Amino acid sequence: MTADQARVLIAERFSGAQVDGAAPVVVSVARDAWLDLARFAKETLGCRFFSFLSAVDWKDEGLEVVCKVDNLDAGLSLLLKTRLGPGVSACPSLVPVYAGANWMERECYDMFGIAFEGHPDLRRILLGDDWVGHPLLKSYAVDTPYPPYR
Amino acid sequence: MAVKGPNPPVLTPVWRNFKDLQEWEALHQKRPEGDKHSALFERVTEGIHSFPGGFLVTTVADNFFNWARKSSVWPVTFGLACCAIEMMATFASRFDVERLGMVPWASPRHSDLMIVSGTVTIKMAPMLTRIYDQMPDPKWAVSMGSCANSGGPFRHGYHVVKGVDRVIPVDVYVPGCPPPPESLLNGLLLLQDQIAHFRRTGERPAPNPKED
Amino acid sequence: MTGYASVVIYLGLIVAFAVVSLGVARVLSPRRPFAAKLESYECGAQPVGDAWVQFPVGFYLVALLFIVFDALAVFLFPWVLALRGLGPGGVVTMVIFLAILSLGWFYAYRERILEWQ
Amino acid sequence: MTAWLLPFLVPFIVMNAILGIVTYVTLLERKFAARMQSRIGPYRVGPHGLLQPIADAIKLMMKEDVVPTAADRPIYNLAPIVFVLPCMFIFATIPFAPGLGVADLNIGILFFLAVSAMEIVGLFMAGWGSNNKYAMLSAMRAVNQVISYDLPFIFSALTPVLLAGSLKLSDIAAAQAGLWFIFYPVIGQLAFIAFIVSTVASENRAPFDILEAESELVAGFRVEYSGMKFALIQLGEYAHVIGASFLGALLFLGAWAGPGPEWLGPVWFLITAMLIFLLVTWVRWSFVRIRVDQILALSWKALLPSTLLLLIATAIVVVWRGVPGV
Amino acid sequence: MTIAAPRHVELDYTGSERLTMNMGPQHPSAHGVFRAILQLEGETVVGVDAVIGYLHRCHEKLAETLTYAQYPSIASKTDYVAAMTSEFAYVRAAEMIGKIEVPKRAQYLRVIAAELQRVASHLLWLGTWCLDMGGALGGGATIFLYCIREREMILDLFESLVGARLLYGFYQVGGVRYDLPAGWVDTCRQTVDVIDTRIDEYQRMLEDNPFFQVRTQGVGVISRELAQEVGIAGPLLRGSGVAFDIRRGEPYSSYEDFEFRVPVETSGDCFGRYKVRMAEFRESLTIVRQALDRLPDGPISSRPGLKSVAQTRIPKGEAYARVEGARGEVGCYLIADGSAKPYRMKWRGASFSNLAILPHIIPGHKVADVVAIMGSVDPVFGEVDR
Repeated sequence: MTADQARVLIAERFSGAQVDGAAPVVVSVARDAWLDLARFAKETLGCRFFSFLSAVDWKDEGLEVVCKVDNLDAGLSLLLKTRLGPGVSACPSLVPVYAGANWMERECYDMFGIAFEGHPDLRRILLGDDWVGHPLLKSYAVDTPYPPYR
Repeated sequence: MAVKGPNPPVLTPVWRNFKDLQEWEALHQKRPEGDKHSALFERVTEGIHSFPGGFLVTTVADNFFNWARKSSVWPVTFGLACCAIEMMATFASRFDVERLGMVPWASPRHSDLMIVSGTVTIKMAPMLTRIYDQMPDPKWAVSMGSCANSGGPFRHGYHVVKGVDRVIPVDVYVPGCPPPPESLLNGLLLLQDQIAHFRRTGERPAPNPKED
Repeated sequence: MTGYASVVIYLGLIVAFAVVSLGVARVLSPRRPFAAKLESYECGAQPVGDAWVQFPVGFYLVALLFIVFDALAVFLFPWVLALRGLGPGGVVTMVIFLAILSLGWFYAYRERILEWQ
Repeated sequence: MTAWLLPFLVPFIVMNAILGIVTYVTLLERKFAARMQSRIGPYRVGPHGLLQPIADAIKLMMKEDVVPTAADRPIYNLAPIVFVLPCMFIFATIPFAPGLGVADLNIGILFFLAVSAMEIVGLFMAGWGSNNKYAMLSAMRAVNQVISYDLPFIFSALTPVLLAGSLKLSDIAAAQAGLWFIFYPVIGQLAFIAFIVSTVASENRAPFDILEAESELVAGFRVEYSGMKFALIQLGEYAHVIGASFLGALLFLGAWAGPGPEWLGPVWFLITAMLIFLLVTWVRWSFVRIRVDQILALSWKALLPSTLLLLIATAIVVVWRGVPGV
Repeated sequence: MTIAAPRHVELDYTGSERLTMNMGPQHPSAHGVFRAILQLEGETVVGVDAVIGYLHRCHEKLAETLTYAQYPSIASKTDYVAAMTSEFAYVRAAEMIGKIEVPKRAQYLRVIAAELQRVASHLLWLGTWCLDMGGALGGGATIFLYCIREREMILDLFESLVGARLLYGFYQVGGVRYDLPAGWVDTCRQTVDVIDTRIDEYQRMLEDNPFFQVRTQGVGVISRELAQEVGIAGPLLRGSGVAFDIRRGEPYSSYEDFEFRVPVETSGDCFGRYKVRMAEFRESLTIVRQALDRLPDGPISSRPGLKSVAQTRIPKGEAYARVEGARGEVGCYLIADGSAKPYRMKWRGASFSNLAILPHIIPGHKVADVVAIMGSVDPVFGEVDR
């Protein structure tokens, strides 16, 4: 499975996907196809290695969820992306496909406030349970005080 | 017969109940006087001291007790971050704090000293306070590294306590990021010096000047 | 019986030592308890639940086995003393006794009590 | 006039001597361990760190004594005393030289083994009374371990008794005047190994120190103890180890039998006991700890049957061959 | 006479009650500030809830406020045990976006630093792991102190190279910051030889020890599938039978020039991970030797004397750079918006993913095994919590 073959396969299967890049192959899909894309990557493309999942806050354009998976045997890397759209903070969870998405999605929820639908145990992971706000959003200042510790 | 119920929960102070930040910080900075002996012993020594020539007895006894205290300062093994690695190096063969009679213990109940080695975060601060509280008196704290002194390079982070002295009273500040073992050893020697002067001034000496 | 008198005195001295040292420590040491200090230590976190819980039965099976062999030890002491007088007969008797007891051991072995989960 | 004083004087001297030995044995162990680990060990408190144990003791005496709210107060407060009692009481029957000791009872070794096993009572009281989860788990492990290793300990200690034909400790020592029991062919060495293993285990020393496994249970049953109570528990533990070392030296290394004039006997005894202590310490600082179920399996599956077989073999040898050197 | 309300007690078939026990954050074997809430039935762990975040130092947010020249020295505080490799990931990501050339000598120096750092990190792992299993008051402490002794030798090398002992700031965008001081190469060769012999010593001390074997063999088995799905990396992944090493699979910084072996064990237990790491010691030392032999001359940076903010500007773009750290894949996902600071940085800490395996493998083991498994995972909490 080379990058070119993967590109062709993805383009066949997901009509709305934007595919570019070689290492890693960057695939952008709509939010609805997110879970399908992950399942396709795992089962058809053999990308069983789950590297990381995170998000990017594009200010007015809304949040983007980014996930990287690898096929270690073939040396194929996929960078999966989906735009949630402005004001949307819900996304399908990848936990049914990749067990490793569990903590990554919890972190993502913690930092960006993205509610992953279908996550078994979605709660804050790095910050305390009583924390207010989601720090990695661009609207959150880095030195936001937390009284009384400042 | 009475069945003992589950452990009574301890209410930790909630910052919202405080008037302002100064009051909250004062809560942790408070160092009660006379945390050395029992009240009875204090009275007896006061009595001896007031006799003519009694100061000889009390001074000698005081020096002896302070010598014992400073000669066996047992730190609690409590690593937070990067500085913990240097703290481990200080405990290890090359620097070997056991020469000074320091033995790291795992339980705070057996320890006299807490070396706060690393960044204190807001999630960690209550835990740290509790461990410090659970150490029996008399006890000391060394703030190791810039992060513990003031927040260091992470000072502007939203989740970082800007100096451990906002949560617990600190006796010695060791600057550096991270302080090399030599520096920490110097801090521990400074602490021993402070312990040796535990009584004569009547109160604990002020901590050494803080450098970020 | 004089031997036992000094043993009792020795016991008394140890108790006195322990009590006196605790008493001296009580005089010398400060006492400033407050709620957080008196909380049970649990690595800095607040304790969840109680420590006094029921333990698995596996713990007690070992105790049962111990009692069996401790009884054996009780018989061994006089046997050790009297062995020279008893001669080979004493050894044979004890071997038979041991063989019977070790049946219990084999049973425990087979039932995997000795695995101790 | 001194006749009535003697029963008081001797125990008093013995107790203080033991306290002194135990205090300095901690320093010995720290120095020894430091050398093994290419360190120096206590050095700055007094010349070569010689005043270190005194400083530690005084400091612990001046530490606050914390009684947790959750603890069962009477049991918690009583536990250190109950713990230290048997640990120091075991010295009652050990003769340090012919006729020098608290009491040379004719059931000496039985007394030693019985008192030694009582340590577990104080230990369990400490664990239960603290009402702390680590302490509780530790106490449960301790009970299991101590009762498991008590039997091999007894059986391996009985082997020299069988060779000597007496329970009286001074008789056992005297029986080795010709040949130390450790040099008795095959049996002596095997019994000694079994004795050392079960000593290490029943004194809860590493690698069998699962009950104070600080990487799992922080400090085990004494996690809540501070100040003088903690000092008493530490004292008891070391006293117990020293007591077992003295017993080992007496059973296998010929007690006071050594070259030189007779008054050197106690010195030889002390040296051989310290040798056993250092052996135990050497083991302690060299091995990783094994798991609780493996420890129990080692006792029940290997040590118990083998010590019993060894005892029977010794009995056969004694009956058929007689004992040399007696 | 007061009788407390009867407690609600859940009993299972063995008649044991569940004990909820905290392990950490201040725990001798927590390796930092980790808190595991264990559900125990007797000695057996039936449930584990890992609580992390006690060292969350806002790295990703801070990275958005610091320039490309400033951040590498902060990046070293993520994985503070292997600071060199974590700087490496960030620097490499910036270089990938800016398409910045790195001189050959700088690449070799990077390799030398990274491999020495791997050895130092593994030494600390071996020490702390044995400390966990052997106890601070037992044999573990001895081997811990031996390992720290050897680690100090490497730290001395770093100190003479950079001036710092633990956190370096050696890497910078376009190359490295300092060239080798005089005599460094010889000292390094001697150190490497000494460590090589000492590792043999440890291997004999541990592998010939039956206690060590029973504690590690068959404990904490991670299957090949689970390992990939959770995304654990580095020695853990190779210990589970997946022969993947970024240095081999996706060579960077001239790793293709060196000959080395990727050790793989199929057992997936603690002993397998131990074997992999012990082999990695040797491979790293081999790489250091090769790099010292073939060290080319030339400049050490394509952007020497990096001073002004303008020099740190990097064009718009995004990249994911990964390096093989001591704990596995250390990745840095960087989005640049053309200014002097990144728009977004995602740090893929190897320890974070490695630690996520714990809830999958711990239940069913004894309390003592939890400690052994934790140690064999070798997390660094700066990297977990970031």
